[in-house]
Amino acid sequence: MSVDVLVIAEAVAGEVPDVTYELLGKGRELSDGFSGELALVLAGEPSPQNLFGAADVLYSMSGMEAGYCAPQWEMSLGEVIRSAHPKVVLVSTGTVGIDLAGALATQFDGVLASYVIDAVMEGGSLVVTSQLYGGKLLSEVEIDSFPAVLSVVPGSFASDVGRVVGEPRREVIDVGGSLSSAKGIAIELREPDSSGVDITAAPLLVSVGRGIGSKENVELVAELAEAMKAPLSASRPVIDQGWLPKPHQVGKSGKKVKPTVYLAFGISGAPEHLEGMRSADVIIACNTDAKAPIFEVAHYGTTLDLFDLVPELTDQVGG
Amino acid sequence: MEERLVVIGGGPAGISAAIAAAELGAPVTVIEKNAYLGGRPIEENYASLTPYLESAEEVMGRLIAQLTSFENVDVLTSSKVVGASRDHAPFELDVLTGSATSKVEAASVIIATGFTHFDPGRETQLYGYYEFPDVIALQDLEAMLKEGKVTRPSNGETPQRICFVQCVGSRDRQIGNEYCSKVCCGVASKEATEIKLLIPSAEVFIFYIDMRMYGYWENQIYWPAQEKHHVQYVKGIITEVLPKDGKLLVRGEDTTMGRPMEVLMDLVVLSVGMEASPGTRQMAALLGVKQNKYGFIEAANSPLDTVSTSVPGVYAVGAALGPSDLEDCASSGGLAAAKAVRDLHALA
Amino acid sequence: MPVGGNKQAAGVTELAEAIVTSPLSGREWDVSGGSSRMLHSRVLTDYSASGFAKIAALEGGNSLEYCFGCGKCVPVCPVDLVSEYGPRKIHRAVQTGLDLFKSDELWKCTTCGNCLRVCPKEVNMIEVMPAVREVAMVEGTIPDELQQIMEKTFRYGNALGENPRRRPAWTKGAGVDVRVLASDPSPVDVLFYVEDYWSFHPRGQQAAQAFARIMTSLNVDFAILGAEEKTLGDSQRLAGEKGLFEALMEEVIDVLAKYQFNRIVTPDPHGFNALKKVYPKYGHTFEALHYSQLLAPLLEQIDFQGSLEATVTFHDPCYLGRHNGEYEAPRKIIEAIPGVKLLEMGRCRENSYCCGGGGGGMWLDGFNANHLSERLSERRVREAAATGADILAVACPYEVSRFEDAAKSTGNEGLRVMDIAEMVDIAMRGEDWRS
Amino acid sequence: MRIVVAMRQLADLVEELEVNDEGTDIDREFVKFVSNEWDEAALEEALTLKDELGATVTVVALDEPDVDQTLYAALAKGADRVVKLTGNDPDTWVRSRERAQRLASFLAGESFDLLLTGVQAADDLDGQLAGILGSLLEVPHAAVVVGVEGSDSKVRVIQEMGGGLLGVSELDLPAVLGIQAAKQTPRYAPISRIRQAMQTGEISEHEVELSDASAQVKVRRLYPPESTGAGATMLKGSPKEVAAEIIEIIKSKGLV
Repeated sequence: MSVDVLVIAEAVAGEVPDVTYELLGKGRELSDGFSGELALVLAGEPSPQNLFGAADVLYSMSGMEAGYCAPQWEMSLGEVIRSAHPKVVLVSTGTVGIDLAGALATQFDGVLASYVIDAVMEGGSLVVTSQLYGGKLLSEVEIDSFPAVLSVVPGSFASDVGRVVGEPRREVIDVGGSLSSAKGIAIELREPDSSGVDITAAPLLVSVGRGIGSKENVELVAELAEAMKAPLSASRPVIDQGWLPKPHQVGKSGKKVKPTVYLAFGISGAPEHLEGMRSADVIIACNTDAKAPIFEVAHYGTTLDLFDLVPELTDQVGG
Repeated sequence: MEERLVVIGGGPAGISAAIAAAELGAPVTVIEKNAYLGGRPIEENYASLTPYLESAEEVMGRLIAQLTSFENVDVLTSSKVVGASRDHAPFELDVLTGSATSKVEAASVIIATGFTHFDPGRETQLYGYYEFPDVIALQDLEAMLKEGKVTRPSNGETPQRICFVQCVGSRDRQIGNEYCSKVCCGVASKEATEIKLLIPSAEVFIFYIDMRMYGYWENQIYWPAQEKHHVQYVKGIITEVLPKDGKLLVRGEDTTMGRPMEVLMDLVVLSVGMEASPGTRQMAALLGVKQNKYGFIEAANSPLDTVSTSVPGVYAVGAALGPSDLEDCASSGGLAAAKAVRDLHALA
Repeated sequence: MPVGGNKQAAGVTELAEAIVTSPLSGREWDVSGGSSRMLHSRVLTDYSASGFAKIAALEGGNSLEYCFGCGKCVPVCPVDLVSEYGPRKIHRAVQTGLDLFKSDELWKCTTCGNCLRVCPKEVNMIEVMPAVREVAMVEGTIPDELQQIMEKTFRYGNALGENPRRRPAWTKGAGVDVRVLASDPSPVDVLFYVEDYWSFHPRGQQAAQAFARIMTSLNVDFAILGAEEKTLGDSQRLAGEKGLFEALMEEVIDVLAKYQFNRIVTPDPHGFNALKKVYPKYGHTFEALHYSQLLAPLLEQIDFQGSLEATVTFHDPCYLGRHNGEYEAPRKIIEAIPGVKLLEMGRCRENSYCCGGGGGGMWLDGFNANHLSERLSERRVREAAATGADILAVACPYEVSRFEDAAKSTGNEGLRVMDIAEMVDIAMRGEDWRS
Repeated sequence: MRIVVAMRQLADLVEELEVNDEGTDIDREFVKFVSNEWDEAALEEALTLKDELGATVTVVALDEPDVDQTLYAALAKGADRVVKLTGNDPDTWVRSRERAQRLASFLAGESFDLLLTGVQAADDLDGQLAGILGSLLEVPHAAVVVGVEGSDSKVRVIQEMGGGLLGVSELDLPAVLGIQAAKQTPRYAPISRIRQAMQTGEISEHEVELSDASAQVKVRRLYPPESTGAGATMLKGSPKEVAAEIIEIIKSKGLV
C-alpha cells in the first residue's frame, strides 16, 4: 500500500503539539477514504509516550540539527515526500506550516489550501473549508489534483482519534549527508521569556486586545488588573506593537491559558488567540463589534465601549 | 569783562545747555577739562548711543559743530575751574588752562560735570573684574564695539557665549548705591544687539534682577534685542564668576526656575552703574551746592524744577544730578539754559 | 505595576540630608530636607538660544522667543492647573535646554487660546505648537494614539476610523427626512456639515437627530453630504498634521463644488473655525455658521410644547468663543427654552475653561493620563457641578462624551450633559428631560 | 544591502465584506482597499535595517486598488524606489501562487539580498507568500519572523515557534522573509510627506506577463460563517450595571 496522507508533526523542541493529533485523526479519516496509508513525519526520534498509533507509517527525519532552520526542514520534508508520494499533506497553520506548506506545494507542483477548518472527501475530490478575512468569511474549495497540501487551523478537529496507541511502521530518512547543502543553519532555540509574569497559573486573567488603541491606554486595563489582583495578559497585536512585553501574550505564539475566568477587552478573537484561551471555564468578552468572533467562544459578552466599562469595573472592584 | 553764562563740562548735557543758551542770544563760555568736547561718550570711546544705536562720534560731532558755530560761544578746552568767588560779579571763576589761569565772570553757572562709571573692583560680589581678563565692563565693550571687533581679551578669540550681569554697583545697600542707574538695562540690551550684529553665531545672555526699561526703551531696545536679535534674558542675577577650563563659569540662581544655575561663558560684561564724577563733587564743593549722599547735586525744587540747586544762579544738568540718559541730559540742559538766561536778563 | 506609557516612578525623595553635585563646577549643593525632591541634577547648566532658533525657523514659530516672563499666561492656562505648564514655563524650559520637538510637553497644549488672549507680547502658542508638532510628526516622535487617529483620518476621512459609508446612518433614527445631496443634488439653502462625532458617536448622533428635527420644524431647507462628507480636520491640523488637513481640504472642496448651497452650518466649532479662518487663507470662502448661530435668530418661531424646568450652566467651546468671538448665540438659545434658568460658571465666555479636547487633546487622554493630575474635562465638570445646575449644556460635539465621562469619574453623575440642540428638541416636543 | 519589500493591498476589514453574485469572491466594487498590515511591518523592518546598516529599499507591489497610495507612503517613509507590477487585473483576486509568480518574474531581473514581506494576509487561501516565493526563486526563506539581523553574506532570523519558543537560524543571502513583527511600531508618514512624494516621487511600472500560470484552487463558494453554538449571553445595561454583573459572575467563581 502506498502512503496517501502525510501528517507533518510540528514538533521542534521535542513536545508534540495537540494539533498533530488532530491532524492524525483527520488524516486517518481521509486516508481511509483513499483506502491508503496514513504516515506521520517527525523530526528525530519519537519519545516512548508518543507511539502515534493512528498512523501506519512513521517517518523519522534523522541527521537534522537540533533547533529549527526552515531550509533544512524544507530539504528533509522534501526527501520524505519524494519517498512517500502522498496525495495529501497535512500541516498546521503554525510556523512550520506557514514556512513550508507553500514551498512544498510549489516544489511538488501541488495545490495548497490554508487556514483549513474542514476537509472531506466527496467522490474523488477533496472538499476543503478555509477561513478567510480573519474568519469573517469561509471558502469552500474543491481539490481534484494531487498532491494537495492543507494547512489546518489548530482546534479544527478532535484530537482523541489521533491519540490511539499503536506501533506504526518505522522508516528513517537520513538527511545528514545532504544537509550541508542547505542554505541555512539552526543556531539555537530560545526558551520563552517567563520573567516577571506568569499568566498561565492565575485563576483570573484580565486580557486586552487591539481595541485598546494605544500603549498609553493599556494603563487603564492594567489598573483594573491590579485592582482585581490578576495578571494582565494580551492578544498578539498588543505584543507586536510593543505595548506589553511578550510574557503577557495569550495565544498560539504566546501562552495557552486555562483560567477560571478570562476577561477579554477589545479582543476580536482571531483564531490564534482563541487557540490560547478557549478552554477557560468562563470567558467574558467586551467588544464594540457585536460580530466579533470572540463572542462565539465567550460565555458572556457586552458591546459596551471598554473605555466606559473598564473604569467602572475598576471603581466597583476597588470600592 | 562781559557777564556770561558759564557751562562747566562739555558733554551731552553741557553742550545742550550751551546751545540752548546761545540760541536765546546769551554769551556762553563752555569750560571742558579734556582737550576735546563730547564728554563720556567720546572720552570712553562709546560706539553708539542708546536707544537709536547711532554712532556716538557722529551724534556728538553734530552737536559740537552746532555749538561751535555760534559766535557768542567760547569754548575753553583743557581747562578746569579751580576757584570761585562772588566778590565782583554774581560769580567769578578761576580757570586753569594748561598752566595759565584766567578769570571768567559769570552771571550764572551750569554744572554739567556728569558721572563716572562705577568701579567694579568695589562690588561686593565676586565677579573678578581685575582678576579675569575676560570679565569686562559696559564701557570696555563699547570701546571694542567702536573698533568693530569684539574679542576675548585673554586670547584674542571671538567669544561665542557672552553674558551681561546687570546692576553691578547699583541698587546695593552694601556698596552704598541704593539707586538704580537707569540706563544700564538699555545700554546692555543695546550692546547685546550690537554683539549679535557683529557675531551672529554668538549666544548672548542678560542676567537681570528686573528689567528697567522705562518708556519707549521697552519697544525700542528691549523687545527688538529679544525678538529680532535673539538675546536671551534670564531673571536671576549672577553671584560669582569662576575660572574654568579657560572659560568663565558664572553662577547664580535662575529665579524663575527656582534652581541654581551654572553656565560657561567666554566673556562676561558687567553692567556697571553711574556714580557722581570727581568733577561733579569738586564743582559742587567749590560752588557750595548741596549734594545728596551719593555725591550727585541735589535739585532744590524737584520734581517740577529739576535743575535749580541750593545756590541761586547755579544750575545742574544731566548726570551731575544723578543717573540720567541722553534724552534727560538734553532736556535738563535746555531747562537750565532758559533759567540761566533769565538770570542774565534780570541782571541787565 | 507600571506598564506602558511614560509614567515616571514618583520622584519625590525627601532625605534629611542630601547633597547634589554640579556637573559643571563640581560644587556641592545642600538640598537636605524638603527640597531634596530633585535629586537628579538640580543645577541648570544648559542655557541656549538654539532651541528657539530651531522653532523660530518654522512658520509661526518665532513668537515663542518673545516671552519676557510676565507670567500672565500661566494662571489662565487650563493645563497648568493640572500640571506644570503654560507658555512662560515652556519658554523657560526651552531656554534652559528642553528639546520641545522630542518632549512630551509638546502634546499637552489644547490650543485653547486663553494664553494668547492675555499675552502682552503676543506669544502665539496656537501657531507655535502646531508648527513644532508638524516637525515632530515628521521625525516620528508622535504619541501612538495620535498617530493612529491621523492614520484613521487619512484612511477613512474621520477620526473615529468608522466606515465612511456609515456617515449618514444617524439619519435613520431622526424621525424626519434628511436629504442626502448625492441622491438629490438640487440646490439647497443650508448644507449641514455633520462632522465626525455627530455622525458616528452614539451621543453625537442623538444631537444630530435632535438638530435635524429642529431644522425640519423650522422649515429650514437643509441637506447633508452623507458618505461624501469628510472631516474638516481642524484639530488634526492643530495637532500638527497640516498636510492631512490640506489633503482633506482638497477633497472637501471637490465635493462641495458639486452642489449648490447658500451656507454651511456645522455643530463642530473646530470645523467652523476651519471654514471661517483657515479655508479663506487657501482661497476657499464660504458663509459658515455654527449651528447655534443658525438657530438663535429663529427661536421665536419654535412652538415649544413643553418646558425644560431645569437650571443649566453652559460651557463655552474654545473654538466658538475665544477663537471666533461667539458667546451670545448659544446663550440666547438656552435662555429661550421655556423653564430654563441659566447659571454662569466663574470661568465663562472669554475666560472659559477648556474641556481638554482641542488641538488633538481629544485623542490624547491616554497619553495625558501620564502627565496630568486630572483631565481638564473633570476639572470643568466639577466647576459646572458647583453651580448647582441640573444640566451642563454644551455646543461642541467633542464635549458630550468628554463631560459625561468626567461626570462619572468625579462622582457628579447627577449632572446631566446635554447638547443645546437636544435641550431645544426636548422642550419643542414637550418631553421630560429627566426621562 | 539591497532590500526588496513586497507589499499588497487588501480589503479593509473594517468594512462589511459582501460576497459577489457568483459567490466565489468578495464583492470588490465598493470595498476599500488598504495596505496589508504585516507588509507594513515588513516595510518598517526594512527601513530599520536601512537605518542601521545602510541599505537601499525597493518596494514592489502588484497593481491593486489604491496601491499608489501605499507606494507613495512607502516613499514618504524612506523607501528609495517603488515599483508597480502591471499585467494583472487589478479588480480580481490574485492568489498567493500567482502573486509569487509575478513577483518572481520581476525579481529575476533584480539583484537583491533580502526580500521582506508580511507573514500573511487575510485572503491567503493558497499559502503564504514568503514560502512560495522563496521556493520559486530557489532561495532560503523563513516566515513568522520577529527579528532580523543582517550582515554581508548571511542573515540571522528569529522565528516564533509557538508557545513563546523562539527559533534562531542563519540563512544565506539572498533570502526571503515573512515578517510577523518589526522591531518597532510602523513609523508614521505625515501626509505632507506623502503628498510631496506624490509630486516628486515616481512609481516605476513594470509589466509582468505570465506564460504559464500555476494550477489554482477552485473556490466553489464563499460565505459568512453561521453562528456556531449558542454564543455569548449578552449583558445589557449601563456600564455601571454591566460592571456589577461581571463582578457578580467573577465572585460566583470565588474570585476577587
